[in-house]
Amino acid sequence: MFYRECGNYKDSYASDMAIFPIPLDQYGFIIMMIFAFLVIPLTASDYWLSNIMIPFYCFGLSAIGLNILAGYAGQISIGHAAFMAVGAYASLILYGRYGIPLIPSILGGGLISSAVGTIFGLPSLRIKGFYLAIATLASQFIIQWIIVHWQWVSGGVFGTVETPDMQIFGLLINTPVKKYFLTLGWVVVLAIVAKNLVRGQLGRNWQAIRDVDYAAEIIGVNLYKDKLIAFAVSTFYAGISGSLITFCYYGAANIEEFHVMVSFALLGMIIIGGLGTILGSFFGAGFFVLLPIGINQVLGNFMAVVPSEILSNLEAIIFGGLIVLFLIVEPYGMARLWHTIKDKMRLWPFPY
Amino acid sequence: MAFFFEVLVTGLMVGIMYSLVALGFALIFKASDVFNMAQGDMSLLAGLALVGFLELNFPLWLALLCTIAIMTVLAYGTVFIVLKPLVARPPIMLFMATFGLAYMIQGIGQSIWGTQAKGLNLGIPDIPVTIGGLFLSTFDLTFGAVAGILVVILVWFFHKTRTGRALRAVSDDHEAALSVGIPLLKAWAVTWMIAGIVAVVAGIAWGTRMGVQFSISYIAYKALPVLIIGGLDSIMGVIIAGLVVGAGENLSEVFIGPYVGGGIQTFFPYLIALLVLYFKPYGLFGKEIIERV
Amino acid sequence: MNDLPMTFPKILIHNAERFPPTKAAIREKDYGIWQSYSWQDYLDQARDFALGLAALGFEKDDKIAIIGDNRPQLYWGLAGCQCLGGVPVPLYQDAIHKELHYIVNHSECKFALAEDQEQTDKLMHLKDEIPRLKYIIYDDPRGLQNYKKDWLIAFTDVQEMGRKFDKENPDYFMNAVNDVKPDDMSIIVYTSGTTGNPKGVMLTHRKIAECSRGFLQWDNLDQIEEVMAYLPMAWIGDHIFSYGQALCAGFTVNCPESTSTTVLDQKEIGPTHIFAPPRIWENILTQIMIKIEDSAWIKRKAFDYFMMVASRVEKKRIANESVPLIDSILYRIGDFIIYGPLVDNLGMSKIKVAYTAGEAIGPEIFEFYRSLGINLKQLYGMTESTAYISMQKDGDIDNESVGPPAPGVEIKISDNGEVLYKSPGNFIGYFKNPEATAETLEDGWLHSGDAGYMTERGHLKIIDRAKDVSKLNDGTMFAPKYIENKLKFSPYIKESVAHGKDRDYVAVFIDIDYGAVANWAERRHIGFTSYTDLAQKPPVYELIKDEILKVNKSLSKDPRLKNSQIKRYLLFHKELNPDDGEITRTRKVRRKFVAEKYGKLIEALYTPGQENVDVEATFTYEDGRTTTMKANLKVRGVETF
Amino acid sequence: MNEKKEPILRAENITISFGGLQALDGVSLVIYPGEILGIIGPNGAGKTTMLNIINGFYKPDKGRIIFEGRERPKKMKPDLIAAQGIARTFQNLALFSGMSALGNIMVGRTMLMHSNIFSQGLYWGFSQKEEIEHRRAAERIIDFLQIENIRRTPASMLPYGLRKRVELARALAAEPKLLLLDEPMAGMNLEEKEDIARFILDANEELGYTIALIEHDMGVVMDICDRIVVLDFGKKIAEGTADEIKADPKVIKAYLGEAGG
Repeated sequence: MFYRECGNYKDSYASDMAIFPIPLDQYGFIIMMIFAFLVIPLTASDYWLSNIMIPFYCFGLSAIGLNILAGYAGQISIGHAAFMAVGAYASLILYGRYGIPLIPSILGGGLISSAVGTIFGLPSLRIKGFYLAIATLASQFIIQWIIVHWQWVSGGVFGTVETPDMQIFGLLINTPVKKYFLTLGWVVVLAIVAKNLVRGQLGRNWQAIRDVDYAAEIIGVNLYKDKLIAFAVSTFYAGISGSLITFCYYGAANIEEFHVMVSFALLGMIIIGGLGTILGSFFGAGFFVLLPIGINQVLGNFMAVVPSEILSNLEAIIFGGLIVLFLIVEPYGMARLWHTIKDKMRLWPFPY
Repeated sequence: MAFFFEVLVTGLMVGIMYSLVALGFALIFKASDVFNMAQGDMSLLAGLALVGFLELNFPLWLALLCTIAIMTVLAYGTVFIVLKPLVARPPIMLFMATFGLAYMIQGIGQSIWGTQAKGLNLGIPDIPVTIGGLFLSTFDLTFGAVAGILVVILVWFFHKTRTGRALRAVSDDHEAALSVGIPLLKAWAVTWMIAGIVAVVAGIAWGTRMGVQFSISYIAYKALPVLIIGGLDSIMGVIIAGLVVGAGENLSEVFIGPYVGGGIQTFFPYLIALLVLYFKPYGLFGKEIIERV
Repeated sequence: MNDLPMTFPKILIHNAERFPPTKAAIREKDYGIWQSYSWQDYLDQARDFALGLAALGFEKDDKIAIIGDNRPQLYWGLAGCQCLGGVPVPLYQDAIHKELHYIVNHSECKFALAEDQEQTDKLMHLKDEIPRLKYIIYDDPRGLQNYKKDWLIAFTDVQEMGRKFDKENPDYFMNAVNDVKPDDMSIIVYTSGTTGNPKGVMLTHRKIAECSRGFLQWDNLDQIEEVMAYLPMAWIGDHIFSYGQALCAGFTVNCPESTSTTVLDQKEIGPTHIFAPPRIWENILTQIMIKIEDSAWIKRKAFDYFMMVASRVEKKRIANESVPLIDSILYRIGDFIIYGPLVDNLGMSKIKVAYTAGEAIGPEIFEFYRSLGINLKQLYGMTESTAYISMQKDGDIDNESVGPPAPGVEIKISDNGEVLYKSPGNFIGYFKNPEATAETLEDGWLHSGDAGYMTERGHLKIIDRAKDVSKLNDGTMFAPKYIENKLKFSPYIKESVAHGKDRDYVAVFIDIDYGAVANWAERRHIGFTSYTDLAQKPPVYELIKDEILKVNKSLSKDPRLKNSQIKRYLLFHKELNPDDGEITRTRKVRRKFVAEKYGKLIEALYTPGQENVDVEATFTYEDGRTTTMKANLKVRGVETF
Repeated sequence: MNEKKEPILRAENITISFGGLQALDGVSLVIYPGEILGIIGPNGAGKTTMLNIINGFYKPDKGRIIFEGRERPKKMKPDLIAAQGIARTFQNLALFSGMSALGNIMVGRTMLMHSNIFSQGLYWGFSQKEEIEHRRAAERIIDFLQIENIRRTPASMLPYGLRKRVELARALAAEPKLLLLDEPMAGMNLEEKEDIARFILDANEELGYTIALIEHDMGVVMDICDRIVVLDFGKKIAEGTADEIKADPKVIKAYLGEAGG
């Protein structure tokens, strides 16, 4: 209904292949950016910034990573939280122990996570499907064990490392707004990079591997290389996300925050949000972060304080129920719903 | 040397219980190509339900019966509500659906029976006995025996009874099974029910040992490496792998653990699994799939 | 105005000089994107082709047949040939062998330019029969690589020869261009004619340039316009619009990727100026109705409601009355919810001015588009007048007339009611047909063959073809076209033929719109095997009957036409087809031919009590083969008001 | 005339068995540059297996493949074989269903694209230039196979006949030296078959592709193939032009035998 596409013609491949070929989508993106960079930091409370927006962005980033691996390349991973942990601990060590500046430290966290992820991606060269899924679960337990038991990493106490004060060029990152911007900056850049990757040759190769791996190989896709790159990119995103969430949200690296249940939750996010879409990763993360708040709001009308037990159980039921519901009704998640609505709007008032 | 054997036998006893859980996975996978991530949560639910009924002062047999009834309802509900609409979809979707199911079972179970850890005491004494010069726990022995018996019964059921053979027919070839008149979904439901009963036994075994609590669902993660070592679709393979893993894990924890800081049994089975997969991508006893184009 | 160039080669050179290379002269959707060519490209392409033709021995006044879909190469070819003082003869791309043979032979073409293998094949058949035809040039080489003939040359090869020729004769091109005079013949457009063989209308550079400029001034159009070229190049409308106006104004012509993607392509371009015969507007309307029919209940209701509002508002607007506040608010809402997105989806939201021309349009159809906010206007013109006679002016529109005479045009009505005119675009004559010329052109007055009169507002109103207007036995005026156009507003009716001359009442043949009716039938689970089968289903008869009732109701409101309501009808067993000679390529009904061919059916319509009639029909396939089929048609009555 | 040329591919004494089933038994064949070779035979004769060996999906138990005069190493990976210039289509469609027709065709060009991951992530400079250049090439193929109106349609939504065509487009996009087609016309109606046959001939004559194809429709095979190889029960029983094949008693027997039972 809102779309007016008449006169939007492309006379070069560059404009035809742009991220947002439809003008209204371009405006939508610009408005979203204004919202994220101006409106939210100016209007949102500290609680919203630190407890909702920052984890939302971080989980979104992590979900993008998992989506690249599972949604695009078709390699299910159930150990993704462990790579967040690798990123978190690695960047903390780089920043806190070796005094490397913050941004390179975060980047380093991502790269180290990526290196570890590539190693754990090696089994994908031989095995696929459920066998691979279970093999990735191994990464979760092995990494968890290493972090807890290797004193050099964890500092020894229950796998917990406090974050030192954050500084960029002498600027102290100590307020929620500053942390918000630090997170947002990474997320926007990496989301665009991810979008570029998935619409380029690599992204097409991943989807080819996901859809029919033998045909991909026979048409010349190097399965080994591209699968490993998928693992590398995916765990890079997890690493950056783990590092950001530790610096800006948790305030300390704690192995319990990167439990196998988090891996599961990430998988749930990309199913609900939409497999094989970048946008869907944010939908899923947003849903996951907002769900407890939503339940709180609803139940808050009936009782003064919602017991955390009820909250977490209800959360689990709704989260699980929605995964099942989406798989049955709309296997490609909220992002597909969004696209369906968008297409309807574009064709309005016609049905096709 | 005796110590070694003690460790080995204890490991084997635990291993049987791993086999039991893994068997739940394997049964469902064989019948419906679904890899059931909710298997651990089914054990949790079973444990919670049993304790709940016992707390209501039900006699043990009634509590057991009620628990099994709940697992049956769960099995039918899962198959006819969740899986039925997904029948023709790629297996990965069914896999993910069970993962949503896991969340739901967990949430519902804990909503009804609470999240606190509860003791489950069936009156089986946990006292060390000496058999042939080895110190062993009666508790382990009891459950080792129960699990062993259940495994034998299941193998017998699937190979010797008509229903069992029918179920196997479904798993071997869906279309052929349909053509001889075996309703696919009904067969699945029966399989899920059997997996549910296996979950009850596993729930009791683990619940008695470490209390009925959330972490019971984690025993599924113990069973997973067992499953891939054995091969997803081989019942015998899973049993053998369970024993191997149980023994290997216990031995390594006792003999290697101290040198590396302990706690290696959390991931040791996975290391074995990765190693096995590297050489045998379909597990030790799994069917290799020849790709045709 | 006088110092503007008056020959198309000069206009083209002028454009190449005055427009920057960034300005697109012609675009074609090819390889997935719009490939643009500047005016300099246009000139270079035309020039290379022209010189290539020269190298092949093309001389001034030589004719070249041009056949194919609208493609830049064909327009370049047309311009190139004019640069040498040659005369292009555009042909309908769906013409069958017999028609092609007649025109190519009659126009004395030495050269032919074909779009692709399909058209080349047709021309190659002619080559053997018409020795005068020397060379066939093709644009798209696809599938032609095995046709090794020295008289069959690729467009690009001709251009290559041209570039070589240019090096050897550097002055040749400009000399040739300077040699072309404004009053030289610039094109021969064959009119299909509702009777007899096609006639070649000869037009000059000056006439086309002047008329094109007249159109542009009338609507203040200039270089920024975007138009879609998808109508047959052989139609004068396309020649004026995609060539004459485009060159004179310097605006951009867009060629669609293929016939099947025209609608999408139009949406992408968003043309500002459209020129189309009623047939196109009818088709679009049918498509809209089908799609709305298929859409959700709520959307259907919203559409119906807001179209009602729009029609109410449009009636006020046409009458130059003020719109009540509530309606104007409702119209705004409707514009946001329905009209805006709908027009946008049709690719018409950028339209400044749209014309319907070539034939009378049903007033309801006309009003429909206007009520959506599209500035659709009627234009009355003929090939013989370079399409330039009269057209509606912004702010002075009504449903029934075709507007005041265009600047420089004189109109008078002859004693027997025929419209006569003098237009700057009046043709020089029919090619090699002085008798017909003499019949049509008397003392500078051109006989339009249409019956009409001037309204009080000074607008020309066309009733029908003069020879078609007649009377029923009771003396009521009977204008078949008028009734047929009313019927065609229905999405289910594609074509109709009304009978009534010297009869007691009006009866009609109806051609159902296969797509729309099939869709309707499927929705109601009515099975059918073919067009014929579908047309003869009783529910379809009922469906059409309801549509006829609407027409009767509307006729009953006009006292002069009250008695010409439709009493009996039958649904035709096949689509009227130009290949079978029942309608022209511009889709005008050939009444005489139909009356002769289907006399038996007409008798059945006028035989009281006869409910069935057998028919035997011949189909002509594209390749000229024919087949015969038999059918039993139902004849049914309709109530009148 | 072909006999004088050096073959582009020479398969010598190919033998392979699956779990005791002898799929191919000492089959040798050659493919000459510029020709269309038809491989025919009753069901289960080993035709698809032969293609699978030629493009490296299966490794033969015995025998060797010589492509462009070089013997292929035993364990060469299929993607490297593709990189040498062998592309194919599949009997049971293997389109990437999650992608558009255009996306599928672009995957076909993967071997010809070289920008690295960093450049792709930024979508800048070389990577963008490369994308555009290959899009242009893909569009030529789209134009060639006349699938303009479906370029943005997801492969999973396409009707069967068009899927086959997109698969052909994907194979052509790789600009292979040797194109293997596994029943390109299976399951099509007459009109669609004629279209595809036309495209295959055009690809051969206009674009100069060397083609080996498996097809059941004898009429088509006889019409468009320069040479024909007949397989039966994993053995080559005949080889030659259409006329020679038609007259070969062994071929007649194999086909009649099949028809008879």
